[in-house]
Amino acid sequence: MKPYLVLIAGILFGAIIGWFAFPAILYHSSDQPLHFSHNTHTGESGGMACTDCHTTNETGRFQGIPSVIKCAECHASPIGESVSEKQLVEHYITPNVEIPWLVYSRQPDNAYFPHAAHVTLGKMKCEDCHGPHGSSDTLRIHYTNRISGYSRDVWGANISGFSSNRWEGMKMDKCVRCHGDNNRRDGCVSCHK
Amino acid sequence: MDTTVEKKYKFGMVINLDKCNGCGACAVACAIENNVPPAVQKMNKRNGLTWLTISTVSNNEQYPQSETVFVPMFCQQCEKETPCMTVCPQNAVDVDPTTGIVGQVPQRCLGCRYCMTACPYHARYFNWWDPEWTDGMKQQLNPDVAPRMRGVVEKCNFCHSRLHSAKDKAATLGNREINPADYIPACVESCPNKAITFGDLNDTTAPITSLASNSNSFRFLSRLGTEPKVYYHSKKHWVRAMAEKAQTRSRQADGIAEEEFHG
Amino acid sequence: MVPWVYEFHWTAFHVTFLLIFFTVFVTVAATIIIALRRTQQDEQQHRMESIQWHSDFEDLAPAMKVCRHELNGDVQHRVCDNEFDCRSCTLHPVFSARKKKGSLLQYEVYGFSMPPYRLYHRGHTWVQQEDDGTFKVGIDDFGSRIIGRPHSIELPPIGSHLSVNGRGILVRRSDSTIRLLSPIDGEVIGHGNSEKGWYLKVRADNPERATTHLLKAEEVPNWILREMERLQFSFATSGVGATLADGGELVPDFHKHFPKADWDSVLGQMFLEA
Amino acid sequence: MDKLLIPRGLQRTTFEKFLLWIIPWLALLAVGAYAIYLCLAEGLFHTNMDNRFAFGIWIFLDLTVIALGAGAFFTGFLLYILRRKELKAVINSAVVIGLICYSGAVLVLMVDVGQPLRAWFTFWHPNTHSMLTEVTFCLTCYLIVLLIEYVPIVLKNRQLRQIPKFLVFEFELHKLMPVFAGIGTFLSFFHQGSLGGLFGVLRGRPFAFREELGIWPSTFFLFVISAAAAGPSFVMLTTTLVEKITRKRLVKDEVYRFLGKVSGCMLIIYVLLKSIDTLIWINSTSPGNGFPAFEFYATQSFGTWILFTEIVVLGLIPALVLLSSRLRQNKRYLFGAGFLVCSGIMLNRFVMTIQTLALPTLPFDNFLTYAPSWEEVAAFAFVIAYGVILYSLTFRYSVIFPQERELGQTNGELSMREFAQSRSVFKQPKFVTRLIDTFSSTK
Repeated sequence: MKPYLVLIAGILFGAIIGWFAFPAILYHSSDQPLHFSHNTHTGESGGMACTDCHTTNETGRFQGIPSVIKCAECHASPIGESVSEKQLVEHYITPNVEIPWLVYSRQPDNAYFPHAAHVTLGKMKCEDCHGPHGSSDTLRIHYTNRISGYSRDVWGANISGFSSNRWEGMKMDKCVRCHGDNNRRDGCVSCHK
Repeated sequence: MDTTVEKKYKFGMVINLDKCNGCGACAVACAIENNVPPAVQKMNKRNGLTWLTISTVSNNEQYPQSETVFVPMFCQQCEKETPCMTVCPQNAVDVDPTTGIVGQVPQRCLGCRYCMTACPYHARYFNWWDPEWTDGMKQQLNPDVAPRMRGVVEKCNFCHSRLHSAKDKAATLGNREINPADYIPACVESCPNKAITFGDLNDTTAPITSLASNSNSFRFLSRLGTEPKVYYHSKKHWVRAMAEKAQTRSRQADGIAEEEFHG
Repeated sequence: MVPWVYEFHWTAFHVTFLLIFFTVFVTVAATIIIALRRTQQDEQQHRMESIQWHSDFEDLAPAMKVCRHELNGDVQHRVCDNEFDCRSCTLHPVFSARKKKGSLLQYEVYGFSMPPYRLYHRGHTWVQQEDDGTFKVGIDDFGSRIIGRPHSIELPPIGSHLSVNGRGILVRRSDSTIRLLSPIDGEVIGHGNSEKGWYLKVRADNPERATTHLLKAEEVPNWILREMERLQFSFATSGVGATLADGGELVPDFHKHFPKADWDSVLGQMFLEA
Repeated sequence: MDKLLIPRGLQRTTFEKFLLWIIPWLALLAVGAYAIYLCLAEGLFHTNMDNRFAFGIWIFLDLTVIALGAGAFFTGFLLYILRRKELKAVINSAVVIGLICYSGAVLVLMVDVGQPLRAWFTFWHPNTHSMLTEVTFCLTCYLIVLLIEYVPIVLKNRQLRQIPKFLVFEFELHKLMPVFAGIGTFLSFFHQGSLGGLFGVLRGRPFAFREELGIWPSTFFLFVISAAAAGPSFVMLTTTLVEKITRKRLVKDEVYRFLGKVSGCMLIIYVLLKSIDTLIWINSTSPGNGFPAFEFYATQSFGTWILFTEIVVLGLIPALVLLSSRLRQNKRYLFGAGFLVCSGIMLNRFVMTIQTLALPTLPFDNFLTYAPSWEEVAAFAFVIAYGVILYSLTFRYSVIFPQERELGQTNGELSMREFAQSRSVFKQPKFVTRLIDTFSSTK
């Protein structure tokens, strides 16, 4: 009987290490430089759309996180009472310093993702890939993989690699599955650069 | 979801050897476009990194009959039985079904160099050294092309980043098909003599299609049956005969192209 | 594994490839598991001793595996293939049925005391049947002389079970440890010590057949002769150089007279241990 | 301490002498380890290979070593599947040599690919059309099988066998050895073959390209058969080399002769098929690709003599010698022919790798030469040193040759005479005196 107990205990121990200790060691966590609420901007009071700030330029290139100039359009001086807004104006807008945002969805160097093809031609919504990020009140903690330097969002929050929501994880498998489902035929260099 | 089947392109090139003067602008443009790292001190012609080499071939006649052509050589984008693709043990090489471009993913590459052995054009290159850029050069890296690491194979992919850009531009306008004017590889663009014609070989109206089927156009090692998509063009008979015929070769001390040839 | 490959489509070729790969993999894994499982079973069913003997016997040179019927002249030449266990040998009854020439019973064989009322085992132990039906087991004269004075002797405890060719007695010397093979199946019922050394009392499992496999007096002279040859060669291979003659008397303790010999090796070979 | 590890009844040299033998090899191992470090840490430019000569001597030596290591699978096949009991005398040796050759080849492979840490990609994203995938899968599996086959040899060590569990496991594993021999044969068939296919499929290299038979090019089958021919010869040569170095008889002569005969049989089949293949290639395959075959031999260093040497001098001649039972009796012929067989297979692998790469394909290209750097040579010396050390340790502390005890006891004719004499001596009652006398007089 005993060897089996040892075996079960060993498996349990390994599972605990793998499930909790391993991600804690693998990822480095850091807070965003500034508190930001998407909901304030996109909700009833703000009424903005994603594309009001996150735009593509005329050549189709996605511009990513807007620069402080974009923020300054409304927040040249504080319009509310919040501490973070005051910080934004004082530390970034007035001295015209870019905010060192940590990007959740930054892909590895060799991945090429055209937003225009997916949004304009493919008629996909931002939420399809980014989830309900646009209606969040706070910015999540940013996890960086200590080995690869990638954001944890690339692998997904679930350490086993399974995800219940479509926007969790941005691995190649996901791209390929969706392309396959939609009869897209691609070569490697269609999405790699 | 949109399930429109994409247009099938077949990108190719025709290089007019009679126009090429061997200036090397294409090779420089290629290196800059594709983030090919600069040579390190110990590099030589044989283990350096280039995606495009230019060989000198002469007819070995006495003056005034002596003639020389310059042959730019790079990945010939074999269409059939692509030698490098079938041999790669881990699918790091593929032929894009929508463009016919032979792609190489360095991040998947093991560095076994079997594809280099398989390539009859010697158009694949291995990173024998760690790539090193000076700080100034780092600023100039092309953000659309991922730099490669040491120990992997790389090669010409018809400036794929430019195809990405062209597709992006078309998509912004709501188009599925690219504007041919938006997709021109760096070597084609930089050639001062306009010796290289680039385009879609499936497009019967494109200038390349008629040029490729011209009787003065030929492909190297066409008898191997790999259907390369890079054509060469010359009005000179001896050049076309040189390409057709395997030659009796003699060993020479230097590895580059001076060749005994009687046209 | 292949479904990870993008643009992958199943073909007969893939199915074959994967089938072959996983068959190989599973076969290798299964074979190792079977080997481990059998090891466990052997351990539970106490087959360790017989396997050890099997392995030792396998490593013996053919010259060491002479059949007893070659010793008594029944056959010109035969190498034992049954691990010195005549009880299960198919040829032993055939040879035994042949008519024997009567041979002279000697108490002393080439200077060794080998009483004919005892039966001998190849590992230099003897068995003697007592009037009460039990058996006495001891080490023979040849064996005790090459062992010399042991450091200690470890007898199997009373009540323990011996099996033929299994480990019987453990003899320790300063330079070597030797296990003596048990000549008989049975339960140890007593230890004894006479002026000639120690012995065991054993109640045999099957008194009828308990001694079938042991050497009888008529086989002993030839056996001892071969053992002497073997001894000489084991000295030769153990690299002993020239040794002194001690005169014409029998030497009770060989060990003293060949101190330079590789006794560990000599004893291992003489007591059939690899 | 050392003494208690050496198998009983086997003569081994003193520990000091053994150290003296091992130390130079350890030194070589250290040099090789440094070279390997340079290649792995700084880059493969240390090897002198280049974009044209993308495969260097490492692939040539890998192919050679794996062909020579084929003794392990072929001896196993003959012993366990075809039940040729006489090969029991050399099976352990064949397994150890096979293990050394295969693990060495994999080691060199890991040094000479650009990104060894990505080797697992082949298992995760395999391209089932690539010969290298077949090689990788089979090589990995077979290396595991060889390690399993090596376990019983290690467990036979005198101290390890004292642990009853080990001994019983060894016994049970040994009983199942035919399974591993069968799997080993199966895997070897495929990877030896695909190593040949490696070059045979190169459409872009008309010198190496061969027509397909089924799904494999003809070189697939030629490599399998030639490896089966080289394996037994190499086992024969290494065993006699060990005999020479240790000054002992380890294996009976008839075993050598049997190995020679097996090698000869396989070689004659190989020579026949190779000749047919060469003729088809000269007359059809090569010209079909636009390359008249004899132009490949028009350069100075690789003339047609190389083809003649490969097929006749190092193929037909040793095959005929090994097939003649009269010539096999003569050890000089037997080992000489064995040496020629191994050299022939080496030359074949050389031609397939180095010559293929040296010959130009483009009409304006040149014949290429290449000299390996010291780092590349040292990396291979590492494998040789590792092999010698592993073999020496196994030989010293385990039983590689089961006949050694027996042959050690009847050491040559002289001993037989002594044996006869001693018989009569022992008939005297006061034998101990005589025993001692015999010792005094013969030594």
